[in-house]
Amino acid sequence: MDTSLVTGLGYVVASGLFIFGLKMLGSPATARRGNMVSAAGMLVAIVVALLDQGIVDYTYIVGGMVVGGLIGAVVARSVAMTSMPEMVALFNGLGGSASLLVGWAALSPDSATFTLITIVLSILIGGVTLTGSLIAYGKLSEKLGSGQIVFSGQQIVNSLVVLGIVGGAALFVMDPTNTVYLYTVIGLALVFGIMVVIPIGGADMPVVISLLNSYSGLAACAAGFAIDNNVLIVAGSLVGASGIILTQIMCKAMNRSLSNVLFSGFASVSNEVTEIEGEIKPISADDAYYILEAASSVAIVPGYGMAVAQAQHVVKELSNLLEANGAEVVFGIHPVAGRMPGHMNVLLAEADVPYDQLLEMDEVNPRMDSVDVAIVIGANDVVNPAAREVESSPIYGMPVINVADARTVFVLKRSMASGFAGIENPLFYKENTRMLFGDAKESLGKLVSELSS
Amino acid sequence: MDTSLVTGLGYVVASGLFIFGLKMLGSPATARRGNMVSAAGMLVAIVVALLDQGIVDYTYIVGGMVVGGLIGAVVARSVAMTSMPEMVALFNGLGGSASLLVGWAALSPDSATFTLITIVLSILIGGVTLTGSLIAYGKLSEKLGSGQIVFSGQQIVNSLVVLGIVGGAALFVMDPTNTVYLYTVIGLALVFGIMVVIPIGGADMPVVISLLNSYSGLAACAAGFAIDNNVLIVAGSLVGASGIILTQIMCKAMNRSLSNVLFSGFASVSNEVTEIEGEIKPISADDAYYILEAASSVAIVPGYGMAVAQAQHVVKELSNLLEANGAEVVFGIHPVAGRMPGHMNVLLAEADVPYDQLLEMDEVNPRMDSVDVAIVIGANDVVNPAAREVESSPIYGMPVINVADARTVFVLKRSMASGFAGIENPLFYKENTRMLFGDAKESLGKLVSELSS
Amino acid sequence: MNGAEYLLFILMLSIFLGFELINKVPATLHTPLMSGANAVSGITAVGAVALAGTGKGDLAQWLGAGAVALASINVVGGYLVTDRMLGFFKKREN
Amino acid sequence: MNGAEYLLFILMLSIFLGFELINKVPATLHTPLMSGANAVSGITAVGAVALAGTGKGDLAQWLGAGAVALASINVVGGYLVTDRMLGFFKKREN
Ligand SMILES: NC(=O)c1ccc[n+]([C@@H]2O[C@H](COP(=O)([O-])OP(=O)(O)OC[C@H]3O[C@@H](n4cnc5c(N)ncnc54)[C@H](OP(=O)(O)O)[C@@H]3O)[C@@H](O)[C@H]2O)c1
Ligand SMILES: NC(=O)c1ccc[n+]([C@@H]2O[C@H](COP(=O)([O-])OP(=O)(O)OC[C@H]3O[C@@H](n4cnc5c(N)ncnc54)[C@H](OP(=O)(O)O)[C@@H]3O)[C@@H](O)[C@H]2O)c1
Repeated sequence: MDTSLVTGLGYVVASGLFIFGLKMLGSPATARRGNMVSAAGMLVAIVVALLDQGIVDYTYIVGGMVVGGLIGAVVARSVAMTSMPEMVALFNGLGGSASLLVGWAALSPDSATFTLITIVLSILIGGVTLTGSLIAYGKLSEKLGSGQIVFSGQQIVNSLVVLGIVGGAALFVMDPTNTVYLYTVIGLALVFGIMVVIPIGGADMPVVISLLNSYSGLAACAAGFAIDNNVLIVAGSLVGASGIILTQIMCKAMNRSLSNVLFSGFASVSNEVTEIEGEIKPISADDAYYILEAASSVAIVPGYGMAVAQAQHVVKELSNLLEANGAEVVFGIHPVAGRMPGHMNVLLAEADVPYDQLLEMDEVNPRMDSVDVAIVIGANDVVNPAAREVESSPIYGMPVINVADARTVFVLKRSMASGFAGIENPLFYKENTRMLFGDAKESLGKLVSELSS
Repeated sequence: MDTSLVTGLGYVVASGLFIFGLKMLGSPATARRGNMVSAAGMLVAIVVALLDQGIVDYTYIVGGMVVGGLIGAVVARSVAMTSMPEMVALFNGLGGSASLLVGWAALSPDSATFTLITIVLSILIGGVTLTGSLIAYGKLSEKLGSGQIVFSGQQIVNSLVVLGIVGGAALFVMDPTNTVYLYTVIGLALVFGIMVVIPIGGADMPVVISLLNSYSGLAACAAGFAIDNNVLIVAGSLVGASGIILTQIMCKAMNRSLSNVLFSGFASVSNEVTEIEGEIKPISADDAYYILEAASSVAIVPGYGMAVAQAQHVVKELSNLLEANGAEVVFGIHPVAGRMPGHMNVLLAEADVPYDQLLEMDEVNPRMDSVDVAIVIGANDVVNPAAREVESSPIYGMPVINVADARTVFVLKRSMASGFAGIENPLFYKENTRMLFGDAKESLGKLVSELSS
Repeated sequence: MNGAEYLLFILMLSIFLGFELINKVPATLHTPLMSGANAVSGITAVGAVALAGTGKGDLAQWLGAGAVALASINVVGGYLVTDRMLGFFKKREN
Repeated sequence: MNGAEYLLFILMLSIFLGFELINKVPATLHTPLMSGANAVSGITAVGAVALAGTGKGDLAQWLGAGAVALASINVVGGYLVTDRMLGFFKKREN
């Protein structure tokens, strides 16, 4: 048995563990073990790589691992669940930069053309992923303004950058020893990442991150081709597929095409005037309490506002009290409620809501007409009936949670301000809707203290 | 671009087409196109193989293809749908023999040990698949007796054969030039295939075939390793996985373990006496007609007897007439009704029953209690309520179609004989069951003529 | 890395993929699945072709030619009969 | 066949497999899926290790070391935060 066979087998095992881990992510009951299986695969892959006979000096490696590992561990332990979107963005950028560096380091004067092409690809994709993710991080964490940055001549600048990249890459492949070409490509890739993301609004960042996540997988694939390593290809493809599928899901749930997300915004369509009939009926926490007390079936529909208000724990308290009061309580989760796919599930799970109480949109909609009270907590677009009723609405056709089918709807938000899509919500004017104005956490706090007294 | 890259790309495309074709088999609406996509993959693979530069003489190749292709086309055009089980068995054996020959032909005095091991594997698996499938074919087509052939000392003979195979294979790998070892391995593999299948009863042949189908895939994989060809590995694995999954499904649906199927039979448990209460109530076609005429919801549950009686077309006629009469008609198909998985679906599809009328067991059971008349046509074990009610029954726990939940049950069979599992069926004695004795085709014919007059 | 490990990789990935895909085939289509899989197993023809075309006229070539013939029965017969079967499956026209 | 085609095979199979598997992850787990995928993309560490260990002390080695560090953040941070999240998901105890 030669070492190369052992290495090969090790990589086969590692890839198998990644695949198995991903398979186990298919159900909440096995997901945590699945993550560990995947981590075990990573461990195997890294140990196998460390045993490689070509390695003569472990100091750089160990140094890099210790530094990186410590930073990773500290960040992972301390990050708040509400900041997950920006953390994923940041990590994603790091992955991209690692691919960039690997591609760069793999360069040697005698590389074959095929290898050079894959090196350029891994540098390019890695570079775009790096700066693109950093901008996305900045917008999400509000370190940068979250607006769309548009300037005249943007198209021209972008075209020039693309031309520069293509030209630089071609020259580099033909003459890899000339570092000017290399640095040009690296520099332009970094610039391009910035240019691509700045014109996109902050709220569209989840789509961007997911797409860049897919790119970081592709960058790993390209690096795998460059250094002829299967496990990079397998793992990279899995990541690439995951990013693309999540992007698709988000676009579908928002009823927008990917190019619409990337190249325009809602801005152009949102300034139309919709005639909405009905009037707004505010309600006090006191009155809401009386209705809730009498309810035997309650559906809670959370949205981005719940994350902003950090209201998940008090939501759980409310649900406990309602259940103690004899009501049946379910949560209706829209696939793009919040600011990343599955955002609400993580927040509610953190607050100890069991996952079998978290119903997906398709499960909760059919039973909505037997619900006494639907409580909408900081959600807006995902419960907007215009998506079903107003054909001229920009979100017409987007699947939403039909809270208006419930006997009574409480909407908890601070004002009549619109949601992410920037459009009016006829729900607020419906006969059976009551607006409970105020910060979600505070409003819920009042309901909880009334119910528990 | 060197030719080997073109070859490689061609094989990648071919494998992709196989995978896509299989994916399209996931729904009846796309299945036929899926089969064509898969066939296109095969065409690409074979064309790429023919373009191989190593080929200097096409006469043998073309000769083989013409002969084989003609035989295949004639058989495929002429075989009756009711004989599908034996046809699959026969084709399966041919696939196995092809792997045997490829392994053998790939042998060269300077093969590496790893290659020799894969050659032996492909010869062994191919040989066992060949003779095992032929025996299965013989039993299914009743060219051989379908009974279990057991003789004293069988275990010992089998052990000796296995020992001989292992020893012969080891010696062969050590000294591939000595043809005695090679012929020993081939001969013993062929003998082993026979020995393994003769003690299994004819009615268990579908499981055997499916298992051998999986083996023929594995043999192709082994041949792929022997001649270092990816497309054989991919295609072989797909076939291997398919066979294993179908085997599992059958075993589960029969509530037996694979080893029970292979190494024993129902014989040992079937001679117990079960006390069944109630009496048999035969019914004439006349009386059955009056009940059917008044029914507004009918479920038809076919079994092996429908295939024996070739009654699928008259069943379709009956269903048409009932629908014309205002009744809602569905078909309830048990996963192992008949003699191969999906057997009933093919027969009924042949008779033009649309596939959305063919309900799987899990779909039809919940609605059975709103059915007026359930018509059991030559089915026995798959509707046996003992599986649910009699804990001591050998089929206890096997999922069945709960026809007894319908208001009235008609059972069409020729006698009180038991089905494949050889056990009594309490269904026949239930209060709401009526036995319509006679050949299924004839009985149905009477009903049809009464209904259409 | 040498060839064998690539082959192992390909084997592992195809097996996983095979299980995922075949688990999705509905029971209605299990007979065509079986005969379709049979046709795919005729892929040995690809291996046989190279062996039958060496032009040496030796035993290996005869064996290869036999394998080509047998595998061709499988391929042609398997795809045709599967197509015939699948042709029967129709949706209810409304 | 030479190496590149094997790699293409592996690429194709993994992409198919990735789509099959990820389509099965329920919406409830999409956030952990995203951060878990992030952790997996730290696989570049494997490539970086070999480059960082050449002992030449040249630019490539420094780049490799940087890549090791960055990818390690991804790996350690990604798996830990995913584990933390998944730890929250509990079934209702009856
Ligand atoms: N999840 C994803 O993956 C994803 C990705 C891309 C885009 N999106 C988009 O994001 C939107 C998500 O919809 P959504 O319904 O969850 O959110 P939304 O439509 O953005 O609405 C959130 C609402 O929460 C309210 N709010 C904010 N802070 C609050 C607080 N402290 N207390 C109470 N209410 C508060 C806001 O109203 P007030 O200001 O009046 O309080 C706002 O109307 C969709 O348009 C979706 O397409 C989601
Ligand atoms: N499908 C598979 O893949 C598969 C694989 C392995 C094993 N099996 C086994 O096969 C059995 C299948 O169950 P099944 O209910 O379909 O069949 P079954 O239990 O074998 O019963 C068939 C019945 O059809 C009747 N019959 C035969 N010829 C007839 C004719 N010309 N007219 C009317 N009736 C006729 C027979 O009774 P009379 O003689 O009284 O007419 C017999 O009771 C199960 O036990 C299953 O486990 C199936």
